[in-house]
Amino acid sequence: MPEVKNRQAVTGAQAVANAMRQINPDVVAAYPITPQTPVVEYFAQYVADGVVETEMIPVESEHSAMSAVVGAAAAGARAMTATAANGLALMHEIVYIAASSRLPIVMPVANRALSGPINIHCDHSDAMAERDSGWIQLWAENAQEAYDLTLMAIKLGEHEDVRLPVMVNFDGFIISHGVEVVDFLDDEVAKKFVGEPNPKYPLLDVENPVTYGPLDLYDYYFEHKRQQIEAMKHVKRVFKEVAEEFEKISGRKYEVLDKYMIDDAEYIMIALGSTAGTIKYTVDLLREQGHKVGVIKPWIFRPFPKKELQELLDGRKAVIVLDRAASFGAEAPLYEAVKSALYNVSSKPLIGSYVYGLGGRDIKIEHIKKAFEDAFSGDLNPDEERYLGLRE
Amino acid sequence: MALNIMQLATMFADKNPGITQGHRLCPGCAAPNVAKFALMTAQSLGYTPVVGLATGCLEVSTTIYPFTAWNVPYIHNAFENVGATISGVETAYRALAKKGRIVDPNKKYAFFAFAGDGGTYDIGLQSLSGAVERGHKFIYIVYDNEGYMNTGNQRSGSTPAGSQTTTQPVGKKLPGKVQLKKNIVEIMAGHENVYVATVSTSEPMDFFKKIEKALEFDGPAFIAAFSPCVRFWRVNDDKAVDISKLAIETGYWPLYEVERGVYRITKKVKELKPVIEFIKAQGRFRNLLKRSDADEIIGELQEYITRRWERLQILEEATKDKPIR
Amino acid sequence: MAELKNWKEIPIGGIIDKPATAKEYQTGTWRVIRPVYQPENCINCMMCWLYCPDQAIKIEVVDGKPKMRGYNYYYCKGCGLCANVCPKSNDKLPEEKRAIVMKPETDFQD
Amino acid sequence: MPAKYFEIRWHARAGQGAKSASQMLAEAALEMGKYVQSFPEYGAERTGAPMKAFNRIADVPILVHSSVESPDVVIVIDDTMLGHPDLVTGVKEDTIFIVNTTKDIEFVKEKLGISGKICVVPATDIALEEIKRGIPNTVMLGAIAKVTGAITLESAEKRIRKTFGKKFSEEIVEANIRALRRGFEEVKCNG
Repeated sequence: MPEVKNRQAVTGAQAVANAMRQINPDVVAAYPITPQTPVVEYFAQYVADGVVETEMIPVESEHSAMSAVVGAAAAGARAMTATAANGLALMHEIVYIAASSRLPIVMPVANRALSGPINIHCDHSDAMAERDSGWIQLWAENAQEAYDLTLMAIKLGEHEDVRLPVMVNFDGFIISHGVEVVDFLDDEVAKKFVGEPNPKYPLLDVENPVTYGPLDLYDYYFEHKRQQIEAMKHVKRVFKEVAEEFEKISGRKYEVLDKYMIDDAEYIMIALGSTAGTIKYTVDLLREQGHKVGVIKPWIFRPFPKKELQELLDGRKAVIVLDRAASFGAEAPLYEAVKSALYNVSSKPLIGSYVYGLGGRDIKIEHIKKAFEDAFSGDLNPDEERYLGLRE
Repeated sequence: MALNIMQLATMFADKNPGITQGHRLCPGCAAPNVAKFALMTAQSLGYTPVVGLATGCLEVSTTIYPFTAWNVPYIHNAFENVGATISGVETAYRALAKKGRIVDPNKKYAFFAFAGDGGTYDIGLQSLSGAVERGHKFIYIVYDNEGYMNTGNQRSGSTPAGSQTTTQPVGKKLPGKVQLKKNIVEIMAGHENVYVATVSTSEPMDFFKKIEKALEFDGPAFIAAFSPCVRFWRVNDDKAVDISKLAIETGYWPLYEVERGVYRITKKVKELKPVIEFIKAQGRFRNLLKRSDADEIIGELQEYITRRWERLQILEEATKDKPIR
Repeated sequence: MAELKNWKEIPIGGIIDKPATAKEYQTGTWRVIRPVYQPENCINCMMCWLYCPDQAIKIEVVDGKPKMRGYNYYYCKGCGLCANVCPKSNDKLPEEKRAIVMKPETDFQD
Repeated sequence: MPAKYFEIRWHARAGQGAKSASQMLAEAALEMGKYVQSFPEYGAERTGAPMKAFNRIADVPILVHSSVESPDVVIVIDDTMLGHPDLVTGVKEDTIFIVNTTKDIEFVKEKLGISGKICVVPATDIALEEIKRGIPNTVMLGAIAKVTGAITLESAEKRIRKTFGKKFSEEIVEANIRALRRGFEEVKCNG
C-alpha cells in the first residue's frame, strides 16, 4: 500500500475542490448554490492564486454553467462544473444535451432537497430527477470518496468506449460541510492518473469543421439514443479498469458496489451516500448481538448495477432499501430499481422500502435498527413504503 | 479597409462563406444572408469563424441530420443559451491556446452567435446579458424577424403592435398585440464596454463596416439585423430587401451604432416616410388595418418612431466624442 | 437520398463530422418560378450574387473581375430576389431588355 | 466490535467561531493520528442565533454520519446560553461540561440543573489579555486538552502554528499559544 503522505481534516467541499485543482481542467463554469458554494469558492481561489491554469467562467445561472461547459467541452476542452438541488434542476434541459452530445463533463453535486418549500439540506431528490438523463452517476459516502470519485470520473467519462458526462454525488452539508479525514494523492500522482484529455471532434479544430447539435429527426434520433444505451453498457467494465488503476496509486479499492459484512449476511440493507456509513456502524452493533446483517452501497447508480445486485441478493432472507428521495405516485427510485432487479432471481428475498432523511432530517442508528428489526420479524411488505424519522 | 461587393464576389466566387447551399430556409428568407454577410466579412478580413446558434429557423433549416449547411465549426446547444454556449467555446479557445492544444496559433478566430428574436429578446436574454457582461470576445447577431417564425408565427417580445400572430391573434374581443416591440438595442447598449449596432441586408456596405468594427472591437459586440420573414410577414418571396429599405426609410428600423456609449446614426434619412407605408406593404398588418382603432394604434407607433428618431439625433449630438469609458 | 445507416455506422453524439454535407441536398425541387439569365443585358454588378439566399448564382472570375454565369438550378428555390435587386431587371423594362426574367417552372422540360 | 467514538457538542452563538474551534479540535486530533469529524448544524443562522457544532474523534475511520445525540463532552462558548434546554439534551451521567465563563462552578451547575462534571474557564478574558481580541477558541482548546485528553497540548500547539502561521504574524501565533496554555492551566473542574 502506498504510503500516506498527505492526510488532512477537510470538508467534503474542500476535498472535491482539491480534486478539481489536481485535475486542472481547461474550463470551469459554475454558479454558487448552497451547499455546493464552497466548492466554487475554493476553486475560484485556486484560479485567483494561479495554482491552476483553468479559465473560469463566473456565469449568471446554473443553466448557463451547464450551457457553457457544453460549449467548452465541444470546443475540445476538459470542462467541469458543480451544482446542487435547484441549480441542477435549472440545468435539466442542458444536462440531457451534454449527455446526448457525448461530452465527458464531470460535475460534483452536493445533494440537496428540491423545493418546495425551499430547503437547503440533504436529500437525493435533485440527482434522482436526473437519473434518466444519460449521465453516469457516482455516489460518495464521505469526503474521501468524493475526492477519489471526482478523480476517477474524469478517466471514466473520457474513456473512448464511454464518452459520457459524470455526476459525482456527495451529501449536501453532511459531507460538503462536514470535516473529515481525507488522504490526498500527491499532485503529480493525481495528475498522471487523470492524464491528458483526448477530445473527440473538437469544434476548435478549424481545419476539420464539425457540426454539433443538428436537428435530428425520426430517421436518426433513435440510432443516436441506441449509441448512448451502448455507451452506458461499457461503464461498469471501464469503471473496474479505472478503479484498479486507482487502487494501485491510492491503496483504496472501489467496485461497482461497496459491500460490507455481506458474505454470510441474511439481511442486507441498501443505501446511497453518507447514510451507508451509519448503516455500517449499525451493522457492527447488530452483529455483536448475533444478527447476520450487511450493507451494500452502490458506488454507481447509473448505469444501475442490476446484474451485480442479482448475484449478491439471490437467496438472502431479506433486502431493505433506504431511499433519501420519494417518487410521488410510484415507488422510491432505489427501491424500484432493486425490486425490479430481483424479479428474475431464483430465490427471492423478502423486500421492504424505507424512505428517510428528506430535507436533511437526521437518520439515526435507532431508525436503521428499526428497519432491520422489521426484517428480522418477517414484517416486510414489498408493496408498502415506510418512513424513518417521520412523525406519523 | 472598406469591403466592396465586387471584391467579395471575387473572393467567394468558388467557395462558401461559412454557410453553404442546400439549407432548407424558405425561398427569399433574409436570415441566410445575415449569416453570409457577417461570415464573408470576417473571412475576407482574415478571421476564421466559429459559430454558435440558438434554436430557430436558421438553426433548424441548416442542420437537418446528416446534412449541415455549414463549412465552419458550428454548435447548436438549445434555444435560450447561445450566449452561454459561445462563452464556453470562446473560453475554451483561450484555455487551449494557452496550453497549445488544438487551437492553431497562426489563425485569428472570430466567435459568432446567431439567434432569432425569440432566442434573444425573450428566452435567451439572460444568457446573452451574462455573456456580454463577462466580456467574452464574440459577436452576437440577432436575425430579427419579429416573431417565432420557425414554429409558425407566434408572438415574441420583438413583434410589433398590430402584427397578427397565432398566440396573440386579433379576435372579436381583443385587438391582438398592442405592446410595442422591445428596444433590444438600448438594453444591450446598457451593458458596459460593448459595441452595439443595427444592420440591414438592404444596406450591405453599412453591414460589412459594422461587422468589421465588431471584429476589431476589444470586447463583445451585439448586432441587431433586420430580417424580414417573407412567409409570415405575408409578402412576396422576392420582397425581403424592399421591405428592409422601407423599414429604414420610415424610421421603423433606424441604422445606428452605440460604441461605449457614443451614438452614431449611420444612415441619415432626411425626411422619414410615414410608417403606414411600411405597414401597408405587409399582409401581417391586414387585420389591424380592418379595425376601427387602426388609426389610433398606427398613430401611436408613428409618434413613437418620430420621437425615437429625434432622440437618436439628440443622443448622437450629446455623446459625440464622449465615450463613457 | 443515401441509404440510412445503422447506429454502429454513424459518429456518436449526433455530430456531423464533415462540413457542408447539405450541398448534396437538392433544394431546386422547391422551385415554382425560374429565374432565366439573359447575359446580353447583364452588367455584372453582383447584386444577384450578393442577395441570393441559396448561393445559386454561378460566378466566374475573369481577369480578376467576377462575372455572372447563370444559375445553379440544383439549389435555386426560385424566390426571385435576384431579379428584384437586379438594376437591369425592373418591371418597367420589357422582358427582352432584362438581365433576369422570372418564368413559370412549367415552361421548362428539364 | 463496534468502534467507540469520542463525541463532543459545542454550543455557541453564530459568529462566535465555534465552527472554527470545532474544526481546529479535529485538526489537533488528526495531528495525533486520530480519525475525526467536525460539522456544524446548519439552519439559516444569523449573527447571535444559538448554534451547535459537533466533533467525533476515534482511533479508526468514523462511519457514522448522523448528528451527535449523547455527547461525551458539551462545550459552552457563551454563558448567556446557560439554562437553554438544548444544552442538556441527551447528556449522560458522565458527560463533562466545559463552559467559558467568569462565574463559578456552582452557578453553572445550578443553571444547567445537572449533577455531573463541570469545568469552567474564563476563556474570553484570557483571550482578551493574550490575543487582545475576545476570541476564546484557542483557550477552549487548551481547556479541552486538560479536561478530556482527547487532544494533547502539543498537538494543539502544532495545529495552531500550522493554521495561524500561514495567515498571521509570529506575534499573534505566540499569543494564541499562550492563550492555549492558559486554557490548559486555568480550567477548573468539580469532583
